[in-house]
Amino acid sequence: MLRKVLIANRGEIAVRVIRALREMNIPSVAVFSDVDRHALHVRMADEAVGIGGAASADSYLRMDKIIDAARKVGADSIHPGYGFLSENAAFAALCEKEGLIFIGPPSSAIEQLGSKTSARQLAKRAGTPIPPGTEEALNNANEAKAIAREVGYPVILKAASGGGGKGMRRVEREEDLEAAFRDASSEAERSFRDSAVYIEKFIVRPRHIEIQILGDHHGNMIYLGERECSIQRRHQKVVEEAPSPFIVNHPELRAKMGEAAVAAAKEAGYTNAGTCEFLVDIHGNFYFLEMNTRLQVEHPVTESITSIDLVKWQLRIAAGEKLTLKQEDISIRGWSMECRLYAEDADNGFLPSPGEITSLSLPGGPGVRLDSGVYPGWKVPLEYDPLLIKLVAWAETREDVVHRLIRALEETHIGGIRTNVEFFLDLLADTEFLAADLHTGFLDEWFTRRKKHEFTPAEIEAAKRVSALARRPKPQQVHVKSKWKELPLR
Amino acid sequence: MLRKVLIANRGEIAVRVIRALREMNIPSVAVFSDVDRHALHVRMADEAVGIGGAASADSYLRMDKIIDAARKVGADSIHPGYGFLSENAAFAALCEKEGLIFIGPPSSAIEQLGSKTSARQLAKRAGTPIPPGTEEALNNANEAKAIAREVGYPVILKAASGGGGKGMRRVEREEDLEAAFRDASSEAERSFRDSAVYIEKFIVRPRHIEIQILGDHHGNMIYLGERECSIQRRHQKVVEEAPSPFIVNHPELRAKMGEAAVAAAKEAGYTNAGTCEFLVDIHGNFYFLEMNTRLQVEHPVTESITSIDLVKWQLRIAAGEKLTLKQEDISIRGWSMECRLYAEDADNGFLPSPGEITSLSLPGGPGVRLDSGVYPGWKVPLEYDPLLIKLVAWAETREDVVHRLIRALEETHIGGIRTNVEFFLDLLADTEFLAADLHTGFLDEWFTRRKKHEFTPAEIEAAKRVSALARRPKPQQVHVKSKWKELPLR
Amino acid sequence: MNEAKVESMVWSLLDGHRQLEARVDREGEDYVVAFRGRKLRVQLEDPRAWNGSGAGKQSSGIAKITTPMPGKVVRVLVEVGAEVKAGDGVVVVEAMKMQNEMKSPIDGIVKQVAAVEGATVNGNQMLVVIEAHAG
Amino acid sequence: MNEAKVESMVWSLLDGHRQLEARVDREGEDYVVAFRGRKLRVQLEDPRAWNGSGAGKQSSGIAKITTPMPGKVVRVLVEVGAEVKAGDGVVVVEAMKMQNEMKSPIDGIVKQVAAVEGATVNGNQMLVVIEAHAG
Repeated sequence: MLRKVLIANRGEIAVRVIRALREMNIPSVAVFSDVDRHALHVRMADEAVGIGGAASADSYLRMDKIIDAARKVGADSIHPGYGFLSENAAFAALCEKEGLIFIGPPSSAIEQLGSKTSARQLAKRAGTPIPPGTEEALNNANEAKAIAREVGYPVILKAASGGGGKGMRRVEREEDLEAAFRDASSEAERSFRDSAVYIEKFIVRPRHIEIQILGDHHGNMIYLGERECSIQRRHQKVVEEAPSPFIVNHPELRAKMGEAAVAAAKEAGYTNAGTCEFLVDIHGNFYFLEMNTRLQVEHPVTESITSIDLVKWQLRIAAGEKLTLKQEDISIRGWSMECRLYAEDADNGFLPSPGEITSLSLPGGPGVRLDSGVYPGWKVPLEYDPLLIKLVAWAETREDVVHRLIRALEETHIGGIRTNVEFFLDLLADTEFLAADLHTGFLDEWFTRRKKHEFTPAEIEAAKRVSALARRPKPQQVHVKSKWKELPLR
Repeated sequence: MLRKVLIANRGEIAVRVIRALREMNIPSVAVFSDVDRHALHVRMADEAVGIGGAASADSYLRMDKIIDAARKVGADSIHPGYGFLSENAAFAALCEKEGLIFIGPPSSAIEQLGSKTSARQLAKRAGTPIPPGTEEALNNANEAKAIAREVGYPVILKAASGGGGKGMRRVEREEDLEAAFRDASSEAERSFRDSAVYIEKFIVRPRHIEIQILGDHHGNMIYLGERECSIQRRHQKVVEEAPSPFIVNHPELRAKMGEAAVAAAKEAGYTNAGTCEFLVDIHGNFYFLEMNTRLQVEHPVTESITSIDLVKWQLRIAAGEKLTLKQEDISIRGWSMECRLYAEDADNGFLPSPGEITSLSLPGGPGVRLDSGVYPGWKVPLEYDPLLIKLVAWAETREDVVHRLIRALEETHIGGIRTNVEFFLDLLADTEFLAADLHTGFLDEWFTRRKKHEFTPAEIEAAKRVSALARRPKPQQVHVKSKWKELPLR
Repeated sequence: MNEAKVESMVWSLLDGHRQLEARVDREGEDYVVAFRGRKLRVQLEDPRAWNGSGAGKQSSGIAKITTPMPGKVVRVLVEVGAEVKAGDGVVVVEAMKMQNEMKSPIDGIVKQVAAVEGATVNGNQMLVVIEAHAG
Repeated sequence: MNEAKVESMVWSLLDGHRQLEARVDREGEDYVVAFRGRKLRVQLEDPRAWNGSGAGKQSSGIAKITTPMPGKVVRVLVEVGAEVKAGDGVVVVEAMKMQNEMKSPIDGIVKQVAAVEGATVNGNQMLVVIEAHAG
């Protein structure tokens, strides 16, 4: 087994990994930036090493400092979490060179899958369906035009090194293509220092469905069902669920997509946990989108329905153990859904809302899992991703899990900062959401029909009453020295 | 469905039922005694009714006040939880008479199963194995002697109306029988106002294994696997798990015991959720112990491994719905274990430790379920059962679930009162416990070999350091009115 | 209404038998009261004129551009005396990996620039003052 | 040792790279420090003689019988002047459905009875004082 694991991350995912390590009796090492000395992941770790300034570039992205910290404490392995250095092939390669176990795929697999164009080529070789378009970066707008005519409009331009929705432009008509190409290239250059852009057919009202895979160093690889993550804003997932309501109605797709994901991963020489993202159109055609070469934020929904602990398997695989699970061992039970609770003002363009969590009360009871990175009194720093807590529910059916999430959200209180709790309460009550008629543009449409919550007169009355009570000054607590009592008070 | 449900209980079980109701959109009504106005179950309910003084006899045991409260708020049904009136046949009968739905079995079933001797007779009729002994109360010690000679020593004397270990005496030799009979009778008289005592063969080193059943009003009844509750102190369960390690090694017993439990329940005309308790000897012989005609404290471990929500089924069945689950739908996945966190001083004879919970920090992450009845600042009253929180874990294997529980207990902090958290940490680390060599006398033996936890020198140093930091007085916060400033201070 | 203070800033209210749990947080001059995850803002004091985000919505007079969130000023796009149109960006603030461009709500002249590039700002901190063209 | 106060009465300590989270609670004159669920008692003041539960363990001199927990006095079994043997019950206190009989730790004479039947008592409250027989 691994001797000691350094977690090159922060927040809820660092806490998640530390919990797995503690359950496996493996010492855990946290790293922290200057503003994270008080962070929950530090409090829970066996050891902790400061690695620099608040800005990610000065700490969590500093490969040298992280490798150095691992050396100092005698860690033999590094878990990268998600984000930060997790999909950085150079970091994985550096670990390999330094004789440290990188808990993830080999750097060569990250390298091949990191560029969207090389990933497209790889998927094509593996026989995994890809959207019609180029595998290579475009040289100019005219090349784009030729391909767009071939595959038909609408098309989408994407940054080859992109992610997170940056450097992407949807184009409906040929006359808009040239400007869109220019915009996408320059945004790609700014965001990723790589102006390369490629073109694909745009899939209309697609679902985002992804396949979780696990592979060991002995040639074994399995898929663990799918997750649907069609509820997105600005190409960021907000609600994830497993299974996918679409796949439940098209059960033959699960094995097809699972096998396609495994084929692509094998082609890349993949090991450890990974996720193959697909777009699925209304006819059930699916297209390779990209491979995420790390643990996903939304991995708990897969854990909930398969009863398999993905993080523990990451650790075992990294230690060289065999994947004893066979494909036929994987079965799905019930339904799971995750809400990402963010420090953001959901009523005001989802602006980040860092600051002190002045009060915190979290839900419990059956079917509720909380992966939290915060505690009452924690000052959410403004330097990092605003994810506070993942609220994950499990229940027998999709309807039950939605009701359970609503109940759990109603039990949740996060004071002092703004969060998206109410946004979720509204969304989960939406009849179309309940009908599971999902696609990646769902949220944009929903915002236009969103109903405003109405408080009851009793609630409004009560709010005034308790505000008055809260305002009432406490009985003056003046600690007066005894000799003061003798002073003549007018 | 039910229109509005009153929960005739308090603490974690009232919270558990309220959560199920909220997930089913059924209004919930809490009742509370004078010391429970601030209790968590009141805070979570839609409606709440005060029912009298702190002593249970003045509130939670007052049938008239509870029926009256249900009338006042227009509830159509009453969930009794466990304890209090839950196994009171007269209360169930009163509900029936008043046209209120008692969420539990019919009063006639409670009546028949309430007396241990009539339950024995009933089990015998149903063909459910019972320990050799009497079905009838003994008239005198001589009758006891005759039967003891027949079944062989050791024997056990039990109060016919008993429970919770009171009115029970184990007897090894004939010369001790007469005194034991006298003691058991008088204790039974004091505790249950019924001196009737019966005799059974004492099963040596038995396991306590119980079967969960569910039956509807349409003749359908199923069993939902077993729970092992052999870890007991003073005949009170402390740790419960499902499945039973013994049954896992003797898988043919699950169906045998399940069918025996269903047979006994059907004989009693049973409906709703119930539990048939068995003693199982080392050879796999099992003997009917008693039927608990209510939800058990430890029901979550069954929910965790079967993925079935027992409380929701209680509500559906009470509303007259059909049990759509068939016996073949019930399957078991993984392992679940529960620790009952009590307000008690585990190092000092498990004396109750009521008082204010000055700080509270609870565990989270994968596989952890918390059924809590408390919150930070709650003053645990001295009038009721000291159960604070049920910590329930689920994992793939028994070994994994024990490690998960240890991790979760280490994350648990309950300040201001004494609890049994450390007792569990010690017990779960015991090698014989891990080996699952369990029997009802396990804890008594374990106490004699229990190892004292040793703090590290670094911890002792750190404890002194933070105590000194905690002691350091805060800067004096004197709020002085402005005019005082003008007073001449010497 | 029967009020029981159950925790610091948390009340259980009984209106007849109806039970409401209310959690209160202060936010500036206001109180924010939460019922089962839903938050309601209560203003006990009179809102001060020309303060807070509401002020930015004026279409004439003076507009004070304030930060809607804490963050770091990454760019100041205007100088005192500059002319701006409604919708023009004036300052870019970054927090939690997101850049937000603050826009002028009115046509006018920049009267004051309090924002400094690289500085950390709190929520509701004044960044730029713009005076509308007369008439 | 690097100390970071992370919450009220909670510290994260770094001793080199070793991290310890310590949670402190006051209990009477003592501090109780918890590390991962395990509690350690720290006495900063000198323990006062004849006070607290330790006092009851004396086998000579004076024994003050105190309550180990809050509860209700259900029975007082002795009167002033009564003679008791070590192990004799003196008061029965009930809490949370459990009755606990407080026993005399010494042979002696009852000097004082502070317990009153039906009264509610706090933890560590003095119930009965017993003076050992001379010799």
